[in-house]
Amino acid sequence: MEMILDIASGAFLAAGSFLVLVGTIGMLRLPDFFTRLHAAGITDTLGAELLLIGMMLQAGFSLVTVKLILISLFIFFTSPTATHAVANAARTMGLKPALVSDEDIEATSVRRGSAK
Amino acid sequence: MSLLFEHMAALQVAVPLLSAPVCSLLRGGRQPWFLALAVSWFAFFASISLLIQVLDSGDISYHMGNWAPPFGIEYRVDAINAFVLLIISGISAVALPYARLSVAHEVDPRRHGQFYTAYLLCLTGLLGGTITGDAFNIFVFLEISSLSAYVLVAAGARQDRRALTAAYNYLVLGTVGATFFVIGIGLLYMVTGTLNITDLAERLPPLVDNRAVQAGFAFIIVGMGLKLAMFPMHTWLPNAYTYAPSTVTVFLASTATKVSVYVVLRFLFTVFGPSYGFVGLTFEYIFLPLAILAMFIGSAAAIYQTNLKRLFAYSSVAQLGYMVLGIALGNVAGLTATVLHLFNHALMKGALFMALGCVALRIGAVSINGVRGLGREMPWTFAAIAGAGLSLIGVPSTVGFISKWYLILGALENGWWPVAVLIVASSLLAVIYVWKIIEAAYFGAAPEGRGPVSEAPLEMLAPLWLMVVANFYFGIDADLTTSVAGKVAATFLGGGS
Amino acid sequence: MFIGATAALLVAMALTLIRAFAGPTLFDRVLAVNSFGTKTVLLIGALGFLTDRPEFLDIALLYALVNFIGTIAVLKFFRYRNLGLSSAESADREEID
Amino acid sequence: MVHIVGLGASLFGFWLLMSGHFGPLLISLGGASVLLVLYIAHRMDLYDRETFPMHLKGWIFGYWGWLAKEVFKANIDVAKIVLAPSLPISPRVVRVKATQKTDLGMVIFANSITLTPGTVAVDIEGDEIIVHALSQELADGVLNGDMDGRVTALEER
Amino acid sequence: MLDAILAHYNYWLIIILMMIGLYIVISRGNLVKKIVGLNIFQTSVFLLYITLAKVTGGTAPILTGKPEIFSNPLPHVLILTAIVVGIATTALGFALVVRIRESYGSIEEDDILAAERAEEEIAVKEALS
Amino acid sequence: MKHHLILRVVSKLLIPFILLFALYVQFHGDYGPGGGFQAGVLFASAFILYALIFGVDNAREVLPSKALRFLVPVGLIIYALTGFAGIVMGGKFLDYDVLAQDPQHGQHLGILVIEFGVGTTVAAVMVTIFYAYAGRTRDVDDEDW
Amino acid sequence: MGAEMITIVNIVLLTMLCFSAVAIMLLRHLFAVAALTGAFSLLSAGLLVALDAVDVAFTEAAVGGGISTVLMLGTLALTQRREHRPPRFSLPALLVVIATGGALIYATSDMPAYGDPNAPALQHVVPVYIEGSRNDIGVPNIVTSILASYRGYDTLGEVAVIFTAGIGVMFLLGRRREDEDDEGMVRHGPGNDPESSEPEETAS
Amino acid sequence: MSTEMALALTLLIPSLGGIAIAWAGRYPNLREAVTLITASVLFAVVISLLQQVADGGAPTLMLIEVLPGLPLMLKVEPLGMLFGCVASGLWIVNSLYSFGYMRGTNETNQTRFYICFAIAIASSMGIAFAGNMFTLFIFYEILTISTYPLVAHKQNAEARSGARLYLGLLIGTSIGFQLVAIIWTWVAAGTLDFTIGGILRDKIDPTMLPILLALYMFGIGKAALMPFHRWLPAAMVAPTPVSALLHAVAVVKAGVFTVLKVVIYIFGIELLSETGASGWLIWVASFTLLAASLVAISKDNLKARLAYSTISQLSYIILGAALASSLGVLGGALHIATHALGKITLFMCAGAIYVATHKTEISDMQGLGRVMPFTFAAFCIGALSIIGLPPFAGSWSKWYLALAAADTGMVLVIAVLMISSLLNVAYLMPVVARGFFRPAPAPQPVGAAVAPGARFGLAEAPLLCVIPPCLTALGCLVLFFYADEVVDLLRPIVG
Repeated sequence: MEMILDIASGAFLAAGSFLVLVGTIGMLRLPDFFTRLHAAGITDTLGAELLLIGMMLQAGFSLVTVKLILISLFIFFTSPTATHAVANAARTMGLKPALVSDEDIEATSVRRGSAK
Repeated sequence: MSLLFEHMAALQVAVPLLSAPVCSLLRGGRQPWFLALAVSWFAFFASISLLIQVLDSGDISYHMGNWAPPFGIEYRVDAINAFVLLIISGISAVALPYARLSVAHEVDPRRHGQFYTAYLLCLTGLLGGTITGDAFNIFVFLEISSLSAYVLVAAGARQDRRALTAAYNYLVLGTVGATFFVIGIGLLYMVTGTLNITDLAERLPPLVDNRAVQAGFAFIIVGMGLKLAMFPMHTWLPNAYTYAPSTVTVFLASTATKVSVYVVLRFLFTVFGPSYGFVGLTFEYIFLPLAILAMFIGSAAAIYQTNLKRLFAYSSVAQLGYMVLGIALGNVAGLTATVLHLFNHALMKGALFMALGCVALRIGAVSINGVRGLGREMPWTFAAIAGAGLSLIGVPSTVGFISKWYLILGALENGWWPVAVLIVASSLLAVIYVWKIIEAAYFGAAPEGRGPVSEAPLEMLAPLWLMVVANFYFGIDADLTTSVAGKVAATFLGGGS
Repeated sequence: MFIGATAALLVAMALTLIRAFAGPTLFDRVLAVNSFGTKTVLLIGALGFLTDRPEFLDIALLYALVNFIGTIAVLKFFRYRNLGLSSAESADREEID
Repeated sequence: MVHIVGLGASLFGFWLLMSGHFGPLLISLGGASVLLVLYIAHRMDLYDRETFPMHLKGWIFGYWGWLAKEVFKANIDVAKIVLAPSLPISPRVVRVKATQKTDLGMVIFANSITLTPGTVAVDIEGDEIIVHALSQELADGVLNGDMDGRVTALEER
Repeated sequence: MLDAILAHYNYWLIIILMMIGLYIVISRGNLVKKIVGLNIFQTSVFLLYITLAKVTGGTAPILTGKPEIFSNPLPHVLILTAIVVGIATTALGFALVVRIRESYGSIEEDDILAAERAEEEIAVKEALS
Repeated sequence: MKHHLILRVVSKLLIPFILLFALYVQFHGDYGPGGGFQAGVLFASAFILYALIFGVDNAREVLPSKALRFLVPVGLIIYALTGFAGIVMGGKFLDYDVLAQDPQHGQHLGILVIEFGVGTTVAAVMVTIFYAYAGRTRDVDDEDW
Repeated sequence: MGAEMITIVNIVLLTMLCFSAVAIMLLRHLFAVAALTGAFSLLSAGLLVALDAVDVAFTEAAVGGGISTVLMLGTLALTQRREHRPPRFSLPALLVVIATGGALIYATSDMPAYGDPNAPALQHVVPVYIEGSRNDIGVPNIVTSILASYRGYDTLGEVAVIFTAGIGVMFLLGRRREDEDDEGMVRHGPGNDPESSEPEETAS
Repeated sequence: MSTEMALALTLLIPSLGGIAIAWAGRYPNLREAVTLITASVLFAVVISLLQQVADGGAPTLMLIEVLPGLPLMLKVEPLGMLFGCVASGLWIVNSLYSFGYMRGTNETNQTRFYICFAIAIASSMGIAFAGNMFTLFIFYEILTISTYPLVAHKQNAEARSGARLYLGLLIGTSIGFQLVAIIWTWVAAGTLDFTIGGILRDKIDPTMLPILLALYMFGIGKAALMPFHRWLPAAMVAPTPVSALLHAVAVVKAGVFTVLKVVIYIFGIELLSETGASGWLIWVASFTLLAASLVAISKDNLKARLAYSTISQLSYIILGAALASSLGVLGGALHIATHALGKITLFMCAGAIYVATHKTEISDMQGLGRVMPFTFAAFCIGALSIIGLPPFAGSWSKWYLALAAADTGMVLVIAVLMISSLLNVAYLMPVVARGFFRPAPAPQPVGAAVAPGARFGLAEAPLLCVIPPCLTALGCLVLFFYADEVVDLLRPIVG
């Protein structure tokens, strides 16, 4: 049982680490802010949660697990909110997404602020 | 009552500390001032009783929280810090009666509560930093006083916006200084494992050659040097003193740098001890030239000032040079001079800045131009400036003379001839800038457009003259101060490890 | 196991920091810093396991919180310059209530 | 009132979970703390359906399971794109009609969109959510209305 | 082995950090940047203290019932205090910056100095007239 | 005007838990990391979050400046009075041993009380400072912005 | 193994700290600086965790990442968002910095090695604290027992410092929107104040 | 009245007088009455001490111990007694003269003038009766500061700059050199008490003695040893009574008095003569003596000429001290009195001329002697006394000095004395000659409106300006006959 838990948690940790790295690479590689949002999303969601699950498996049923769950819940709520907030701010401040066709941009009229 | 005396060391700081938040709860009017006054007088009373206790029955050790040192924080009162406590609380006790009208004139009335709260905090910090026997506690309390001092200096912004930049520069340099001090303490802690000053003193001697100790020494000195405006690190001082409200200038100029000097003394003599090779080298190759430069550059800069507050602020830089010089001399006489000058300089600068506050109350800005011919209209104020100015010069029968006497004595004892000559030469510079004012006030014609000016109110004149009289009294009967200072110096050099 | 995760997190943090430095827009930086914060939270968790003292997750929780507030604060202040502009928002709020 | 009790209970549960100490002192402090928080929450006007979504009941966990699957799939997709040497992206900005009636539903929908990598809810305009997608396929995953429907269903149950 | 090489490596990095912070304080003309530099400088000092408190193989100084080696808790306490002092200073510093900006219209040292010098010259002229 | 919707909803959800977390930190300083100072900061940050999302004016309604002006000194007074209590009850300043029937209880009580004082002052000061900043309007619009 | 990993973590984190400090120095967009300062604080807090200073890490995160970032943002909102002057090289600053760093590096050669369990700092007072915390005070968190009891007086000072900051900020920035404060603060000095013509009270 | 009491009164009377003058400031007559009464009472008190001193007593008053071993102390000895008598006695005369002068020229701020004058006298008394060097130094500084307002009395730019130089040089030298010397002495000897025979024997390396002596000599700026003499001419901007005070009553006398005190009681004559430490001083003094006389000849302004004359005359006293023989010291001490009488006469005459005619340049004074015969007669007597011709007092002091020079074998010094006497004639007599023997220029000088005796064709200054110089001129004559008594009084100081 111990063994299985170890292996499982190891797998989760490995997968989580991998996804975190991929997300980071994406943040570096992708061409503009809006596309990078997506890469950042990888880290924040699946990467983080997988790592946390890996840790929970290690910790067993204890206060630690409870706290890990709370952390994961917290990240689950805040991370998309923060991402949205950044994206929203960028859009309202007039930052234009790259590689998006013009009619799309027009469809999303800029509401506030002037070009930076 | 015996309870009171038994805990006097703790109460010395705890009462002002408690009174500060209480003060901020008070609602306007005279209440905050009155509380500050009462607390200052209590502190004065406490410091007197502590000094008597110390002189009668030796050092007092008070264990905060009843934890024995070095585990808990210890208050350790010996002759020197009892003396410094007396200076601080004494100045505060005299400055506060003076403060009410001056502050009412210079500080926004709706902020008086906050102003006096900050003042009380400053007092608390200075007292706490002085009385404590724990190196880190010094830092904490000095920061209380520094932070409140930044606020107090910035309070002058109502008069002149430059108070803000002055406070900002003071803040940046003060914080760098404090941080250096913390680094120094950290290095000492690293190799000794203790923060208690007495304990440090016991544990350091085997570590003379330890480089961490040496670096720690350097950091402590530089850090405190910044706080005490030791010569090349004095740049914050002139503007801070110039643009702060008068009361604040009186209080800070007479006390804040003194506490830093005290801390330097404490570390140099109690903790390290002059017998350490590197300490002696510091005296001769760093303190001595810096002190002399401070004396001359400070005085020379003072001569060229048109703003009188800044003039005396630069003079403070020079006077701090004297104190450092006394340390640099490294003998009993020199050290006596430093300790004496802590007191004496507080008296003379307190009186001078008080007088300038009186002038500011009547004519606003205190420029050399503005005070022309005022000697006749404000005779008492300017007589006070003249008296305290003489003391600043070091004319015999004033306190300034006593300090210089011991300084020269110290220089001669070391056979440092040129130094003795330089000391007197620098006091000649003081003649020039003091006389500039006297001449303008008494023999200058009033600038056009200035209406009749009345003498400052008695409420301000009385404390002012108390200080002036003290300048002369302690210059003629120097027995009390010199015996305490001499005792302190002897303890440092003889008894200090 | 945790060593691997820690190493990966460290690498990821370093790369994120580069993005935070490179920008080019403020939003890129904020995004990077936010993501950086998340990774720090994970790192703290991993470190807790690495040192066998996993009960310090309170700190991780705090970090997640601070990170969130920090991000929101940057955006709010950057957009509105101050927070006195609440009249529009209070109207906003009344609309909901 | 239900909200208050519900919030209080969950706060107290939160306290117990965090604390791990069940001495009388800490429990009573916990109780006091919960009351204080409730008072502040009351002052902050937080007692409404948003704060304590009791009406969502247990159904939310089913939705979360589905969402987890979607998130997982999307992660793989985006990871592939990021790691592909050619970086095959074709960003799109699309408007998605949201059919939720409540704010909370809308928020769950928008956050779900953001949570799935490849799509980010950039803004909410009226009942439309403006979404930035990394590629057309990923955008289609939102546009097909599957998620929207599930969130709306969640809301109605 | 590694530890032997790294015996002081941590310290050196902290010192470099400290130097960067101090350099920012002294060389930057922007008042906000100066305060940030001050923060970096102080943080590095905090790290110095905490580093000296670290014991290899030790753990955080919280009693668990098991016999353990603890890192030195005293520097932690000191630094807690120092952090508080730091934030207090920062808050005051920023408040001053805001007021300076309101009075001078700038937070660049050069501009402020220029304005002050101009004022000073006027004052001196008045004094000489 | 719904572009704060997400933030608002999520914050409403989070704030009570942040507040409670702060209180948890306050009272569990004995057992784990944390204590009055950290708790105070956390508590304040909950208010700051509230102010960020709902505006400072609303935050002021929840926690008026007058209350703050009272709370700021009160924490420090509590702390200092604990110190004086030590003297009054026959010990030294800040001596907790004498506060209760036996030293260990006294220590516990003392630590609890002073930590409470610390938390109060810190939280109040932090919120005060934030109000002071956020409540001030900018005075210039220059090309910088 | 774990311990060595921690050492490596330390060094990597420290390197990142230095990097972000340099970035802060070079960046002229002050909001970016604020964001990076937040990251800097989180990083240093992470490092503090790695160094077993959990309480400090807790504080540093809350203060550095939270409050001071928010304060800096508030300041920027009220001032400006860009540094006007480009970074310039300053020789005196460099000399001062090198002197400081030199003194410290000089000191390191005689410092106890990193993590040395026999360091003098651990031998003298600390064992008493650990035992005292266990027996006299009965508080598991040694840091708390030192902070609140052994050195409770320092903490009193610390609260006073925070109180001072509160009073100071209130004094300086006051409350211009307060109903009881219906009159604007007097704050401008005499002279050519470009903003003095602006109304003190800006209704929102 | 106990002697301590009397001693204390010598300080208290002028101080209280100053306060009383301030109080009476609004009523000029009362003010001047107070001044005069104070001066008279003071003189009486000083005289009351005279007998005791003449009998060899040394009334002592311990005021306070400022620092351990450093008391403020008064102690009367013959030299101090002499100076005390001179200063307090001449104050009366000078006060009388001041009333006339100050009213005659309608000066402003007269109350301040009298107050400062009183303080200056008080400090002169302090100097005279100081029991140790420290006490002396304190009163020395008070004297400097209290005379500053007197010098700057006119408050115009010239007066201010003159006063600035006055104060700068005096404070500068006193703090810069004298204080150092005092502290050095204290460090070396452990005391500063004035002791016959000196306190420095075996206490200090003989090679350092000249340096210490130099510090003292140049530190006593009031003695106007070149190159620190500039303050004296600069201070000529002051009203004439002030000049009289400076030159005759208090200031320069205090300077040379201090020189003598230092030489006699600090170094000891024997020590100096044994070690020859004062050899250099002889030449400096001689140089000053001659150079100042030469400068005096070149000055056309009467007061400037007198000022340089003073510088030159002071060097006689210093020379006497530098010779380090008992005769020299006696001569020097005697010269304090004789020169005081002579010089005050000359100054008062110069002032009287100014009051009457507003003339300051010697070249303008042709024929004035005929309209102001009393003034010019007094001037003539004063001049003769200064030159050192019998039967005037000045001859005695020069005599003693010449004897001392001969005694010590300093032939060159004798020559210097001779030459200087000739120079004295050269710069003083032309004034007299011009006044009496040159015809007045065509338009007769317009005398002061109230000039008494105008109907006799005279245009003298007010009576109060004329009587005092006549009195002092008489004094010059009288002192010639009573010089022996003075010398007897002084004898104890040389052991």
